[in-house]
Amino acid sequence: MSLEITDLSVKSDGKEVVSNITFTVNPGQIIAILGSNGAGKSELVLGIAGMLSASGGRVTVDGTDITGKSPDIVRVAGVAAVPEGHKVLTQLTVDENLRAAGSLRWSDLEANLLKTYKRFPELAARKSQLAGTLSGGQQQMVALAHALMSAPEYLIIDEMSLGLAPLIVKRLFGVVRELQNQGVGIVLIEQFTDLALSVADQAIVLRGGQSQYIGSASALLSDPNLLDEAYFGAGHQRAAL
Amino acid sequence: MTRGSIINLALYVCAMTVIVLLLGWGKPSKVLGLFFVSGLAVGSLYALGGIGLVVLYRATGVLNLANGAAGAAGAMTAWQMAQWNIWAPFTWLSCILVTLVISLAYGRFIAPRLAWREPVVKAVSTLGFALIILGLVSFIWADDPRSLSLPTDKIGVRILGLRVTVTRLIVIGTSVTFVVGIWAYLKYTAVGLQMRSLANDRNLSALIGIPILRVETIAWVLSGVIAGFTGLMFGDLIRLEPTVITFMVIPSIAAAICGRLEHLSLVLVGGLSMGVIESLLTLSPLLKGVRPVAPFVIAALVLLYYQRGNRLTFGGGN
Amino acid sequence: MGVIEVNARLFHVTPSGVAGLIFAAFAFFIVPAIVGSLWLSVFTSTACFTLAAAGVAFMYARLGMVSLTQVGLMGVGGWVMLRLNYAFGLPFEINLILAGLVTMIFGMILALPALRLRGLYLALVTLMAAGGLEIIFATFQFPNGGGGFFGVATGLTPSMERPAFAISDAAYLRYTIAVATLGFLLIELARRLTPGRAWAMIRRSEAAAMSAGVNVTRYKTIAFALSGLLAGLAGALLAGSLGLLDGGTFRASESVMIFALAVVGGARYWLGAVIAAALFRIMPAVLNNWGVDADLSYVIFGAGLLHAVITAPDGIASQLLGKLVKRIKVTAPKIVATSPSKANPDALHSTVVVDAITVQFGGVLALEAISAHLTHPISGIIGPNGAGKTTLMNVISGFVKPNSGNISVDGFDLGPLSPHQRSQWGLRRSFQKEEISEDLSVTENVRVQIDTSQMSDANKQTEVARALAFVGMSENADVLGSELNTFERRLTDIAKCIVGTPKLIMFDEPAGGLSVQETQTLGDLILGIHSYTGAHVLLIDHDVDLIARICSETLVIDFGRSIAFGSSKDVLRDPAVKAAYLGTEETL
Amino acid sequence: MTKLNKFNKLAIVAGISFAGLVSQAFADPMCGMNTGEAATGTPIIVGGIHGNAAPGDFSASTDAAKAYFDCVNANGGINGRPVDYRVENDQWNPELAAQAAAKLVDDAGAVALVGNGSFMEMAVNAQTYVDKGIMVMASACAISECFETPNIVSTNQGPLPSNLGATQYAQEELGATNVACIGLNIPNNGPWSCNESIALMEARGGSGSMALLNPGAPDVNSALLEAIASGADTILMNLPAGLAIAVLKAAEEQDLRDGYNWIAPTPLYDLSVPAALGDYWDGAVYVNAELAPFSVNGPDAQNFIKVMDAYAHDDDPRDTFAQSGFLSATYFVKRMMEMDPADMDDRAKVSDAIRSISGYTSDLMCGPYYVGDAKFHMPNHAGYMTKIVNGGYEIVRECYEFDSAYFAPHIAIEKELGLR
Repeated sequence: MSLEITDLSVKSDGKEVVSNITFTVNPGQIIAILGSNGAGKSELVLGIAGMLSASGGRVTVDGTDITGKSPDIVRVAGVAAVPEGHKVLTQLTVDENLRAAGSLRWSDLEANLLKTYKRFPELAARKSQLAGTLSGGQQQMVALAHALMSAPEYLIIDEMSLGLAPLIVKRLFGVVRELQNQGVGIVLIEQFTDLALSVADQAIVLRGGQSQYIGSASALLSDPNLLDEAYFGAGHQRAAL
Repeated sequence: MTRGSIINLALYVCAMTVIVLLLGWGKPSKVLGLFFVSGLAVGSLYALGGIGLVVLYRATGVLNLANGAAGAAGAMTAWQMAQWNIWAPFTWLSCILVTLVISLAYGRFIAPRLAWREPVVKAVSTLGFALIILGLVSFIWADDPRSLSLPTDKIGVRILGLRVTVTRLIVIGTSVTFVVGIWAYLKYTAVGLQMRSLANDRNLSALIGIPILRVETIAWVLSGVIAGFTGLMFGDLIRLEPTVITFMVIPSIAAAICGRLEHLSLVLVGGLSMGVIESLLTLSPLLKGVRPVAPFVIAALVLLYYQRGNRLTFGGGN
Repeated sequence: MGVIEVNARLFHVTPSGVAGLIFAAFAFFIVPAIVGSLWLSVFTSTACFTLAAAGVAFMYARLGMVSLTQVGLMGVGGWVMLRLNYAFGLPFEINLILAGLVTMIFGMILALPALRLRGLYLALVTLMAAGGLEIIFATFQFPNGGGGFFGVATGLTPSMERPAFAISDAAYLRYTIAVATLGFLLIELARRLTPGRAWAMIRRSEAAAMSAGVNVTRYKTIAFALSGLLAGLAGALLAGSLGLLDGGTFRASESVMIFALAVVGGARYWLGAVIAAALFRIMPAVLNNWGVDADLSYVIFGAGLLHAVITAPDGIASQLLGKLVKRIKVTAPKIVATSPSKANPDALHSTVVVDAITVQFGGVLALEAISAHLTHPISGIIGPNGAGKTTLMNVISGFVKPNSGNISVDGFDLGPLSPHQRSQWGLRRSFQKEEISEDLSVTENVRVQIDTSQMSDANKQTEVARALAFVGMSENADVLGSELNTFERRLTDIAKCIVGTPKLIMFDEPAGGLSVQETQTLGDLILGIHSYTGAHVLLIDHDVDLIARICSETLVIDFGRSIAFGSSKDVLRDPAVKAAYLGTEETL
Repeated sequence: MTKLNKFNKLAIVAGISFAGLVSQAFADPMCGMNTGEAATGTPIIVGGIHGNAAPGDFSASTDAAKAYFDCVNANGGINGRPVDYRVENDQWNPELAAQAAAKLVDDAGAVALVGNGSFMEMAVNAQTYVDKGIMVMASACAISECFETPNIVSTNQGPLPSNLGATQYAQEELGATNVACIGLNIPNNGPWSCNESIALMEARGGSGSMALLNPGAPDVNSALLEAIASGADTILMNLPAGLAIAVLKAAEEQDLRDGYNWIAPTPLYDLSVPAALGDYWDGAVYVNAELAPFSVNGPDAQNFIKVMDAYAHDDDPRDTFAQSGFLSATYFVKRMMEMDPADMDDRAKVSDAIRSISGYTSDLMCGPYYVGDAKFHMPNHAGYMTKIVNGGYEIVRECYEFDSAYFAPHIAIEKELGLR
């Protein structure tokens, strides 16, 4: 019972941007994936979600192989990814956004809808508003709601806090905690390290598409040099291409 | 109904009246009526073609220049069936079926390989497909005068002194039905919702688990059916000649442009207006020679009107 | 030495260029000598279409603009050529040039919509033009020596005049190849000079281009004009080869086809155009020569087209000579900035007056009477998401017209200036997403900014070098934009902002997506900018610490309203600001 | 890619001929020397250009010419020399047309072109033929260049005479006073051929007008309405069969049959037309035929069928394009047989020989065939008038000469040649 990534490599237009990443997410566990800009974090997410094709390795959910499967299959298998930059279907209303996302679990759509609105009352209040007209924070909620509408067992969130006011970030991290307690396995991709590290059990640091550090989050948090080392390697030159 | 759309409507009404008055000035109203109705008849064909293009473009991002060619193949099949004295309804069905299969073949086997290219390349690639179909059709059916006729051609009613056959009424009726029906489909059904989200943001839709392949397949089928019906009507009302039907797609694009490749109702209005103006130009001794230019000029102007004001894009090409 | 610099850049011959010249030479000297009458005429029209294809190809590859009227424009050129030939006894060359120029004007007329349209819409409006031309040609036909304006006679028509030294078909083929080669050189020349740099920026982003002082309208028009000129020449040459043209050659579908083939051939390479023309003219001739049924050769042609589009996304040419293609490396002059500071004392006290700026989008009030006298050398603007910071920035740089209020610097009103004029006046800005052209080297990216200034070329070189030295990008001076990482792109962006003589520099979240260390370095850099340029610096960011560190005064915006303004220390201590910026329930 | 352009599918495309012909098609065909021995001498190179691509196939004429040449080669050739007949296809593409001519005239060095069928080739190449001094005995011509240039002579009539024939008949027999000519908006086709018919009506105290149709336009309705609005009592459909049918369908839609006379030149003489038109038009459409209709079943018509059956593919059409091509080939061979075999490789001598052709007759053609030195050639300007009756054509007027000022110079020449 876990989401297992083994030696995963991802190619994005020709060049390999993620190479041989291995880690495991267990239910109720939070893993933070850190790394400076262009380290390959987002590509890793898209690779797992089936948006980018894996050039090597495998991804399995509770034993079933989903490597290179199309995004909707991955979703159905129980893995949901939230892309970077609070992306929403701008020309659709909030309600339509959620229904569109929920349509792959047609049978319990209404149930999931209810749950999601309970979790985000702010959205319930704006059901018929065009998602494009929402504030950044609200859009990030819709983005999260997209994922929740498929009742995922594993959730991968890319740069949840990027460009959001601290209070909203706090609010969203609350939601993440809730989900964790309900036994959802969560992967947090973050740049602002301490935030992520404070909630994560495990941490991985990427540089140049390769993992520089795998281990306990607290260790990284306590020892900034260790983090620095992993982030930029020795002597901080031309990090991550 | 926002303020903008009211202004647009007003502008449209003014423009049309001015044009009609300019061209029809001093002509007996009977003649005017004749050309007006005959224009509507042609316009409805432009509109029908445009609707088929827009439905597909919205859902898949492919502007299918091969629609006409597929329709031509369908129409020729229908003719062949009729030659073999097969029960008429089956011949019509075969037309739609053949067109559907051709369009679906492209949608399933070729379009996916181009999914990541920009819209223009997707569009021009379909021309290659159109050539294949046209080539095969003209190879199978050597050039010969043919005609396709429906029982509804025989029945007709008089409108403003012009006799209009039921077939033409069917064309206009179907166009309207398509517009309303597809609007409702997109608004109220699950697949419709998925199509709209696809049209909104393809990648995000994929990520949030919308079964792209399935939704697109449905879109290709839908547009195939429309293209088949269009081909049948072109074959009956214009000419049963593959090349002519194939390249009807270009004025159809003009109609589609009037709807910003998005709003079916505007496509309908645009198509009809083009037909009317083109037909009324016959009354102008100066311009009647070049009256087929009308759709293109209108489309270009409409496009410019839509795009007025917006000047720049942040990041990226388009 | 600057001059030598330019020449090196200008006349450097790339390996692919060498291949091209060799090919041209072969086509010029060998081919006409060895082929028969049939292939002479095939190759001649191939050469014509190569020229036309080159036109669409460069517009697509360099500006990302699609024109589906190229063959239609050839028709225009051909029409004018025939018309002139039969009307007046002018020499061939004169007619050729006139035909080219008239078509060029047609191309510029086409550019009018292009200024506003892009992507598929642009393609479609050009397709409509092609459709229109098709009807016109079918209706009025091509002149064949008859009387009247249209000059169409029925019956026997006098033959078309050819240049005295190119009467024979072989000689005429050589003539055509020569003109076509000149056409290619013309494109390459334009690409390596100011237009080329401007086009690259436009392709990247029109907004960035404008704020880099590029007159987008002008350079788009130039592109259309150039491509129109080539089409015109091609059509005129075709007329000379056939003696009589027919509307059938210039259908809208042919225009679509030549574009499709240019993509298939490879729009970035000279060979692409040649391949396109070869597929367009030689292949059908070969099939016809083999007696393949005309209908079936359509099928073969269409299938080939589809296959190539799918299997060779960058075109066949890139597969053939992609490896050959190396971009020119010109070592930037290592110039030590003689006086690191050229700040002029009065600029030190320059004042930016934001006076009651109000902006309304539809019903939404984006900015509500924002006012501030920014007097400190480095001022900051902060506020939660959607507060209107970027909108204010767009107002200042001229992308958004305010419904009321105005902006002035030291009493000079910016209101009437367009974005690129503001940039030429000395307004510089960076974007949240760094806007660096992948196709240009770091040096060229910075150079675009001062291309329009009055400086001598040598000075421009020096200026660029100094700016790069200041941001520490000297060793990357010739690296392509596409090879830079985020931080290096940011630095290049900053170099663009400080090069030349800026008066007001605005940074929109420069630290966004940068690591702690990078943000640190960036901060120091920005602190140095004022003393380097003497320009007023305006900084927008979330990063409160960054703002606090380098901005001595700060304006706080929330929901389009200015809620605090003054020295950064006081402002950031203000409880109201804390509440707004750190967010309260309403902001969710 | 080809849309209707310069497309006037004139000649008398008639489908498969009927039983009457077939039954007599058993005796051996008559070709050239009739020796029954294959020719072994050095071949004479002869070319032919046809247009075959969507939307029109004009290859029937060269097919028939080829069949006849094969028959000749199998029967002693031309004084022992076989004909090496090379056919090119212009695909309605002006560039291919020019290339085809270059290939045949320059590269292959043909001494003459025979059986050409195209609505494109002649306009592009007329000047080339003059420059290269080669004669073209065309068979399926549609445009003015075919009839008003020095080096092309065509066996068929083209739209201008055929229109005149139809108009003249309508004026004399159907009481036409005002003819509206619906033609293609192409100077060397529609206006060129409509004008003479209008002139004829005016010469006879009537009147006429033109309603021009743009080849690219889908809509024939407005052209029809324009014709009606002109106050005409007779509609002349100077169009390719496909378009003419479209016009008639539009007229049927308006139920205009009984109010007007419906006349057409030869493009509508095509056995597949009556079926395409349906019962509504039965007995209401008059069509001019520029070669002998099939029911006129003379010896040449029968020999034509025999040659085709013996030497052509079964799927090559036996229509009047084919008859026209067959005629051109027979005339060419007949003239060559009178020449010194040694001169047959000399293009100039061959051209002179062809120019000297005069007074050849056939039961397929009303008038005599001749060439002459004039700058224009139109030997065939007499024909039959037919009427569409129960799925076929019925002759309503036998061979009659078309009366028009246009033919004055031609008649003068015929007098010179002693042909009248």
